[in-house]
Order: sequence, then structure tokens, then C-alpha cells
Amino acid sequence: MPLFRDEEYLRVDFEDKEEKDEALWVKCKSCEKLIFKKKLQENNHVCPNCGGYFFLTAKERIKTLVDEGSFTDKTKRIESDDPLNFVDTQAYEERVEENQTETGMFDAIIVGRGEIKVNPLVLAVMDFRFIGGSMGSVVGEQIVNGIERAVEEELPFVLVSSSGGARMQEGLLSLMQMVKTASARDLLSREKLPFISVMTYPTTAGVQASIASLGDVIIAERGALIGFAGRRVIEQTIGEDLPPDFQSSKFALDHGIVDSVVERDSMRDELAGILDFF
Amino acid sequence: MPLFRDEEYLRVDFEDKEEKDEALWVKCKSCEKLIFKKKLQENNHVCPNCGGYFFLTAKERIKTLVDEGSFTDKTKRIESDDPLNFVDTQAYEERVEENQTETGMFDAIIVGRGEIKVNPLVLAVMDFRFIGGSMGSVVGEQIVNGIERAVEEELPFVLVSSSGGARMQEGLLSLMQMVKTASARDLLSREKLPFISVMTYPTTAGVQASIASLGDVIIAERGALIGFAGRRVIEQTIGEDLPPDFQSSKFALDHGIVDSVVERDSMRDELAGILDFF
Amino acid sequence: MSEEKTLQELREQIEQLEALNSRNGLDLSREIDNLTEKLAEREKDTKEKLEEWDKVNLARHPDRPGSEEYLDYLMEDFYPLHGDRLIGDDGALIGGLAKYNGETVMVIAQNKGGEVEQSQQSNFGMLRSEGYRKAQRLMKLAETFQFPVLTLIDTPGAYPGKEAEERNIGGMIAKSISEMVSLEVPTVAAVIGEGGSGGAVAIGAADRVVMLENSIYSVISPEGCAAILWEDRDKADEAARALKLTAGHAQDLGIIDEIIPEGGSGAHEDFETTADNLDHSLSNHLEELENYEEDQLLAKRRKKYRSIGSFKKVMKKEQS
Amino acid sequence: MSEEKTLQELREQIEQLEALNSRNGLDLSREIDNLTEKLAEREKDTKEKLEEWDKVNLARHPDRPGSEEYLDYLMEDFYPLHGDRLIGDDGALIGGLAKYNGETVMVIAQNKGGEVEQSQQSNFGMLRSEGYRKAQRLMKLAETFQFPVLTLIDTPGAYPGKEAEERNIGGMIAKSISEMVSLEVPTVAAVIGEGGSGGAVAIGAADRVVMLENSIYSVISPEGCAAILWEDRDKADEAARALKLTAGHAQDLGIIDEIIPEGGSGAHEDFETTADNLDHSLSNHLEELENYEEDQLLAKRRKKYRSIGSFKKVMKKEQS
Ligand SMILES: [Zn+2]
Ligand SMILES: [Zn+2]
Repeated sequence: MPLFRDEEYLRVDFEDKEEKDEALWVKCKSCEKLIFKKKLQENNHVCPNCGGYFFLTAKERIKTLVDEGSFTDKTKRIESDDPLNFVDTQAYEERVEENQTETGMFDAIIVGRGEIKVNPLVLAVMDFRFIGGSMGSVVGEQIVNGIERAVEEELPFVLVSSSGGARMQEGLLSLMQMVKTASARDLLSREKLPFISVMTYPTTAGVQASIASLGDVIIAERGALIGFAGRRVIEQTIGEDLPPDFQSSKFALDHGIVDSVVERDSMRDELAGILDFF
Repeated sequence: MPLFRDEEYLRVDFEDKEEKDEALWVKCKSCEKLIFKKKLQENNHVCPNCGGYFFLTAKERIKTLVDEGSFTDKTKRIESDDPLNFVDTQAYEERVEENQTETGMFDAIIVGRGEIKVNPLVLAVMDFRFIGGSMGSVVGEQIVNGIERAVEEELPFVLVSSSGGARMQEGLLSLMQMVKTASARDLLSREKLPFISVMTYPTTAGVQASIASLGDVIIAERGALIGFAGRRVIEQTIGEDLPPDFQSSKFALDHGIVDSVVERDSMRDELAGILDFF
Repeated sequence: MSEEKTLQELREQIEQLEALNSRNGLDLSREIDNLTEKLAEREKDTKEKLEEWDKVNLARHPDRPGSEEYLDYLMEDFYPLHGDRLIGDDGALIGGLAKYNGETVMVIAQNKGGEVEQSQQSNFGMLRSEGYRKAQRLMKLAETFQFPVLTLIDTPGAYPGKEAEERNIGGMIAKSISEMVSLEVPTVAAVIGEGGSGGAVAIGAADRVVMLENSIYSVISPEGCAAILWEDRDKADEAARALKLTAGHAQDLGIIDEIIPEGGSGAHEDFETTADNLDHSLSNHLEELENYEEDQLLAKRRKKYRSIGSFKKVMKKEQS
Repeated sequence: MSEEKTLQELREQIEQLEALNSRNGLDLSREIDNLTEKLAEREKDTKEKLEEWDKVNLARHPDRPGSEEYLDYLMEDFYPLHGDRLIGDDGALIGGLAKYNGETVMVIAQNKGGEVEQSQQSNFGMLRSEGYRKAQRLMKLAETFQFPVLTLIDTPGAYPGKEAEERNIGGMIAKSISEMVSLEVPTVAAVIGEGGSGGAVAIGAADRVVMLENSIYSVISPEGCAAILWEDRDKADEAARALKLTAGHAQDLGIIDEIIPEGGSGAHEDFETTADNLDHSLSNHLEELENYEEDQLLAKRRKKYRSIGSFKKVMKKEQS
């Protein structure tokens, strides 16, 4: 049974491309050992040797979480229309296209319906590869769509963030997605549907300062980066170096910002356990 | 026109006793100058020489606040029945009687209806002389009565605290007055009636940790003492001396605990100004 | 000790009088009766005092089971939630989602911690501002999802620290009480050890309040009371008696709804019986409360707290 | 500078070509036309860029009136409220009860502070966690009494400090947005100077949002954007243009409801005209909003924010 059961909103499967492009072996950044890629995938992208975490695409993340064959991609077929005609070192339009080609995604998020240990839910997962997982009009719209779907089908909503914040290239429109998502989030509470926010590496700036921080329960994956301002900006402002664990998951837990820090291997169980209460 | 327009709930006027007992001149603790008592009374019990504050009885406080002749005492004719048969170095029953005789009050609070610069309100004022202004069953009941009267007559409620906290001699019953008053306080919000809490010297422990901290607007009189735990207890716990301004009005303002610090001379204007918004 | 000495002296005196009595036509029966009566009274006093003080010691017993043990035993599942989303996570307050009798409840519990290290982490059950704020957060969360709230009270009192005052701990206690008393879900509070003043009542403004047999609930610690009223901390046992801080008195005063018997000579000796009894009580109260509509529940709760207090009408009395 | 050089070069080139043209039967008209067009475009670009950057400088002008000045001028009465009841009182956020057109409103305003000392006290308008918490407190207070909420936005952004992160400033901004967007009273926000990213929108989730003509509103500071995208902070002017952070653009994007003309060459030159215009606008919006029932208001607000965004349908496109 395929993991992704595609339906109406069929999206191109980018699995093949990845497989093609990449070697059979990858090197672990933590222990520098070569790991057989298949083995790594089977192991939630956690190094079987040292336990180090490999970066997860949205699709890979979904695979680590949902019951096999249960996930239906409901990501809306929309993409950025470059409302600002934004050009920096590259035209935004081009950048989006490039990112789409590289990732096989329309934008930095996948939203769908799935089950985690038989608990049905709407699951939205951000992908950091796509312009830093940044939230522009499309990501905002997809999150709101996901929430609305959850409300309609009376399902819990789970968001896995991996985002540097609001997308600069859509200017004020991106900033407004903070309000748009926060406003939609309220619908869940009104219907007594839980919203579980999972913060991974990184959950910062405009995303941490809006939807990601509004979970009824907030979970940080070990190894996450959680904060509003960037480390360098803060160091410049206060004129001193920050400790290495600054804005880490542990830091967030110690400062009452998240409910728990969870290993990648336990995330699926953790979510199933929480959903069970609602 | 008399300041206190007594009605049904006529209480004994204790003015005479005070006048009898005390000399015509009093010494200011701050500047050590002798002040003519009448002059002091006319000056809101603020030393005309140095600006130092003299201690205010509930009645004196009321005089500094309300329009002349506007105040009607509505304090319920109830007193403590010593539910615990409490005896320390003195029997509580005796202690209450003694305090009643000394102050001419039933217990540590006066509640009534009055006007501050033509703004009608229910005003409750604690009196520190009466067993440290402590809140037992009677004080709790009088506050709730005041709140209920305010709700009934659609008036704002103003509480001037001067209390060391819950009254030990009524044990758990006193502790429960924290819940009783907090619960009643909610009625005001439901009716969109403002509750202004004025903290004076002292507003501490069980009173600061309940009704006094639940004001829509919280004002500290300059010179107030505002806090939960006592200075000595904290010093013993942390093993260091506390700064002199610890738990002062300024301290409370700096730490976001109160909305403003007000001079005694301005309190009447301040309250009138605030009431005007509601 | 000196009390015991006095009693001993009395007993000896009576013995001596009895030895002298009826000899040489001497009739000391009245004196003997007097002294015997005095001794009996004195003994009763001492017993009562010891009883109250014994309960204080039992409630604070180092081996007395704490919140974590009860949650472990009573809850089918417990997912702890952490933090107040602003300052930090207070180890003295544990809370989270739990399954109880198959239903989800929100648990909010004061945690003294067992081992020395744990106790330090949990600050011996003394909450800071962030602990009360965390409690408020969990209460609101429970309200959103209509989960009943179950609180376990076990604290010597709020933490008397500098930072706590800077962070308006009094105001935070007030806010906790205010939130809890207005909460639109059923609430049950159980005092399982020490119910220490404002720090305890902050999570005690419930529809139903129950107490374990050997727990205490007081407006002030006996030591604090003794220091203020007797100006002598060593009079704590006397203060304990005066404060009537046992479950029995709390029930007599109409403040708690039930006394839960402990097994053996106390929960530290027979945890299971105690926990089973607690279980039974909590289940019953929750079940009863779930019969009420939201507004009925709130009306009943308001009425309950409206009526707590003890006073009498002032008779025409002379005042100066 | 180098931009001006390029323009100068182009102009000279055109002049030279024109001088050569028509002489000796040479027809350079096409080349001349091309260059002229290029010059015009380039000039327009430069103007736009300068315009954007000029506005950034105007919005940040040291003499630009701040919240305190507008409140002084517009409000018949203002009673400042202080503190967040937990951590402290953030000088970068002033707020309180005010009389406006005879009615009570709740004002929540970012305060850069004028004088050097004031500016330091108010942290140059950069709010900390307690500032956002204070804003939330005032919003809830306004809701209790059904007072409309008026916010004035003027901040370079939230304070990027260590303590701010320890106190979950991101979460506090999120909470502010969430509270504001659900507030059951009419809300109007005015950007009067700098509307700096998340720190600004935290008090900007209003029914109506207006901007002073020379104010800016941006997802990121031009400097920050330049540093990240151009890897060169000095490209801030270019970034400013790209970000389209002026009132005109904000209106084109459908994000704000009105641009308020400033007097003279800007509010710093003609405060009164500017303040009068702001007054007029705020009054109108408040008046309009007061026609709606609570639930209509909320429905309209939700609909408004639901629809903000710009995207297109994906056409069948080839993907690997
Ligand atoms: Zn490894
Ligand atoms: Zn003096």
C-alpha cells in the first residue's frame, strides 16, 4: 500500500527525483559515519550509529508520523503570484520556480488528512527547503485551509513547523499571514478541536510569533531552534555572546515556552497519546 | 451638613470619642513638628510642614474622599461570633470587643454609598486599627454586601485596603473569604461595573492575594506597603537583606503590579477622574 | 515536656493527698476531687493539642505520599504539560491531561517531591508566580475542552522569595482563585497533605473540596501563627490547636465536603487503602457534578462561596 | 551616488548622440529613443527608490511626532494604566483609558519617546514580553466594558534581547494577535511612524487599519532584509523599494483601509494638520464600526483576515 493515497488534489510525487539525485550512502554530520540511505529512512532519519538527526523534508516528516497508507494530500493547487514583483539577487518569481523544481512542491507546506495510530487528523507540515519554509500568502492559505478542513470534518489539527518566519518577498502580505492564521486558529477552540503545534528546526520569527505558538499543546522536537529574533541580531544588540543552548528545545522547555521535548523516534507515539485525550 | 448622613444602618459615631481622647496637637513622625490636629484633619492627614502621611482610620479616609454629606453608611450590623473559640495571649472574643470599643466599629471595615465629585459609588474602606485590618468572616461579608449593593444599584465599587491579610483567629473561614470576595467580584464585570482597588499601608498577604489585586484599575497610595509575604520571612528564606523600597508603591508600579501611585491629596481627584470613564 | 511535667506533678500531688487522706480523721476528698478534675482537663487539653500537632506532623511526614504517587496510582494515563508560556516551568506545580475513569480530566497538583533532589527541584511544594500562572493556563485549557479539573493540594504555602514578590505572587494567587471560581467546568480539589494558606487556596476554589484524614488546611502555618500571636515559634503546637486546622474541624466549619479515611496509621503506612478511598471519593464527586448544566454548576458554586462565613447580628450595644 | 553617476552617463551619451545625429545623413533616432527610454525608466526607478527610502527616513525622523503627542492632541482625557501584573511596566507601550469624541476608548500605543532619556526609557519603541502582555491586559479590560480599542503603531520591531527570548516574546506576540483578532469590541489601528514586523502587527490585528502618509509598514526592516537577501546592510534603500513598505503600496495590497495625508512635508513639519487628519479618520472609522453588532463585527473581521493573501491557481505544470 502506498504511503500517500492521492486523490483529487493529486500532487506530483517527488520521491523519484530524490532517489535519482542522491547516492545510496549519506554521511552523518554528527559522527561522520557513512549510513546506508535506506536504513536511514527506515530509522526516521535518525543516525543509527550516533542518534543524530538528519534534516527532514515535509514528505519525510509525514512518513515518520502517519499510519502507512492513511495520508491523503489535500494541499491546495495554488502558488505564489509574486504580488510585489520582488527582486533581490534573484527575481522572486524565478526563486519560487526553482524551489518548486527542486522540491516538487507548490510552496513550503503540505496539508493533508491522515491517521496517527488510528487517530484521524488534519496534518500540516512545513518544508524548510522551500525558501526557508517561510510563510507567505500560499503557506498562510494552506494552513487556514487545513484548519477549516479540520473544523468541517471535526478533526484535530496538527502543524509541524520548520520555518524561518514570514516570507520577505511578499512583504506586508506575509506579515498579515500571522493574523490570518491566528484568526483561523480560533475556530478550532470554538469547536473544541485540539490544535497541537510541533516545533522543529527551525521555528522562528513570524511563524513562532503567530500560529506555531498558539497550540493547545506545544511540542518541541529535540534539536529544534525556537525563538523570535535571530541569535546574531541579539548578540549585536546586547553586545555579548549567547550560550550555545540559547533557543534550543531544552531552553524553550525550561522557560515555559513548550510543553515537552520529544525525540524524533517518539513523536508519532507522543502525538497519538495526546490525541487520545481529546 | 454632616459628612455622614446616617440612615437605616445607623452606626455609632465614634468622632466624639476620638476628640475626647486625643490632644489638640500631634507630633509628626517624619519632621517631629507639632501639628494642630484640626489643621491636620483639614489637610487630609498630611503633615502641612513636611508632607508626611498620618495614619488614617476608615472614617478619616472616607472623609478625604467623598463629597461632603454624600456618604451613607451601609455597613451591615454584624460582628464576629468567634467560630473557633480562638485563644492566643487573649481570647479572640475579648479582642474583638476591645477593638470594637477602641474603634467604635463592628469590625475592620466600613461600607457605604457615597459620591466622589458627584460620581455615585459604593465605597468600602478597611481600618487597620481593628486587628490589623484583617479579613475574617465579617470583613468578607461586608465586601460582598458592598459588591452586591453596587450591582443592584448599578454603581462602581471602590475598595480601599489597609490590611495585614486574612484574620488568623477565624482560621480556615478567613482563608475562604479570599474565594468568597473573588467570586463576588466577578459579578461586577458581568454587569460592566468597574471595580477600583486602592492599596494603602498595608495591603498584604491574604488581602493582596485576593480581592485587592482584582481591581480593573489598581491604585497605590504613596507610602503603601504592597506584597504577599512579609519582609522578615523573605529575608530569612533567601538569607539576605531586602532593599528599603521593597514592596513599596514605587516597587509595585515598577513591577507592573499597580496602575499608578497617587498622593493622598490627589486621591479624590484621581478616583473621580477614573470613574468618569465608566 | 513542661506540659508533661505539670501533669506528672499533679498526679504525684494527688497520690500524696490520697496517701494522707482518711488518716487521723483528715478529709481531703474535696481537694482530691478538685485536683483530679484539673488533671483530667489538663490531660484532655494535652491530648487535643497533641492530636492537632500530630496531624501537622503526619501531614508533613517525609514519607507521606505526594501528588505524583496519587496520579500514578489513580490515573490511567497522564500527559504532563509544562510551562506558563512566559517565565518558566514551576516544578512545584505539576499538571496535565489525564484519563480518569475513562474520561479526560485536567489535573493540577502541587508537588513537594520525594527525594531530596526532587524536593529541591520542586521547591518543597512552594509555588512561584509562574506556577500559579501555569495553573491558570491549564484551567483555561480545560475550560476550552470542557474537561473537569481535579486539583491536589499539598504546599506549605507560596514561596516567600524576592523574585516572587517582584513577580506579583499575591496578584497571581488572586488571579488563580478568580479564574478557578469562574471556571465553567466541574472542579474538585483534594487536600492530600499540607493546605498552606493562600498558596493552597489558589487551586482550591472548587465545587467540591475533600481532605485526607491526616491532612491539614490552614490560614497560616502554625509556626507563623505562633510567631505572630504568641511571639514564640515554639508555641506552634498550641497555635495548631487554636487554628483548628484538621479535616474534622474543616468539615465542622462547613468548608469541606468529605473527609477521606487513610489506611493504617496514615497514608505513609498504607498508601493503597488511602489512594483507593481518595479514588472513590473523587469519582463520586465528579459523577455528581457532571449532572449539572454549566450555569447550574456556576450558580451552585457561587452560592456555596457566598455563604461561607460565620458571624452574628450586633445587638444594641453600647459604644462610645 | 553611483546610481546618479549612471544616470549622468546616460544623459551625456544621449546628448552626444543627438549632437551627431542628422549630420552626414546619420540616423541615430532609434538608438536615441532606446537610450531615452532607458533613462526614463532608470529615473523612475531611482525616484521610486528614493521615494521609498525617503519615506523610511521620514517615518524614522527624530522630530516625527510620536504616540504621546497624538494622544495629547486627540484625547480629551487620558488616564494611563501601567504594568502587566506579572513582570513589569514596559515603557515602550503606553496605554490607558481615554475620552475620545466624548466616549471612553482604550488606547494602546507604542511609544518611541522623544528626548534621549525618554527614548531609552521606552527602549526606542521596542516592546518586551511584558509590553505585549500589558497590551493583552488592556484589550481584555476594554472588552469587559465594551470600550472600542484604538492602537497607535510606531515600533522598529520587538526588542531582540536575551531576556525577551527567555520570556517567550514570540509567544507573547502570537497571543496579542490572537487576543486582538478575537476581541468583541470595535478596533482601529493607525500606523503613525514605523510599523516594524511582528512587533507591530501584534497590536495591528484590527477591524480597520490606517496609515499616515509617510509611515511605513513592513514584514522586516529594510536593513534586515538587505542583510539577508543582498547580504549587505547598505542595500537597505534597494530593500525598502523591493519591500513596498509605504502606505500607498499597503493600500494597493488591500491591507490598509485609508492613507492619512500629512501636513506640509510631513508630520514633523505640520503636526496639527496631520493630527487633525488622523482625528477625522479615526472618528469616522469608529463611528462606522459602532453600527455593527458584536457578532457582525467579528464575522466581518474574520472574513477580512481570511481573505488577505495573493496567489494563483497552479496550472498543469511539469514537475520532476
Ligand atoms: Zn551519526
Ligand atoms: Zn511633618
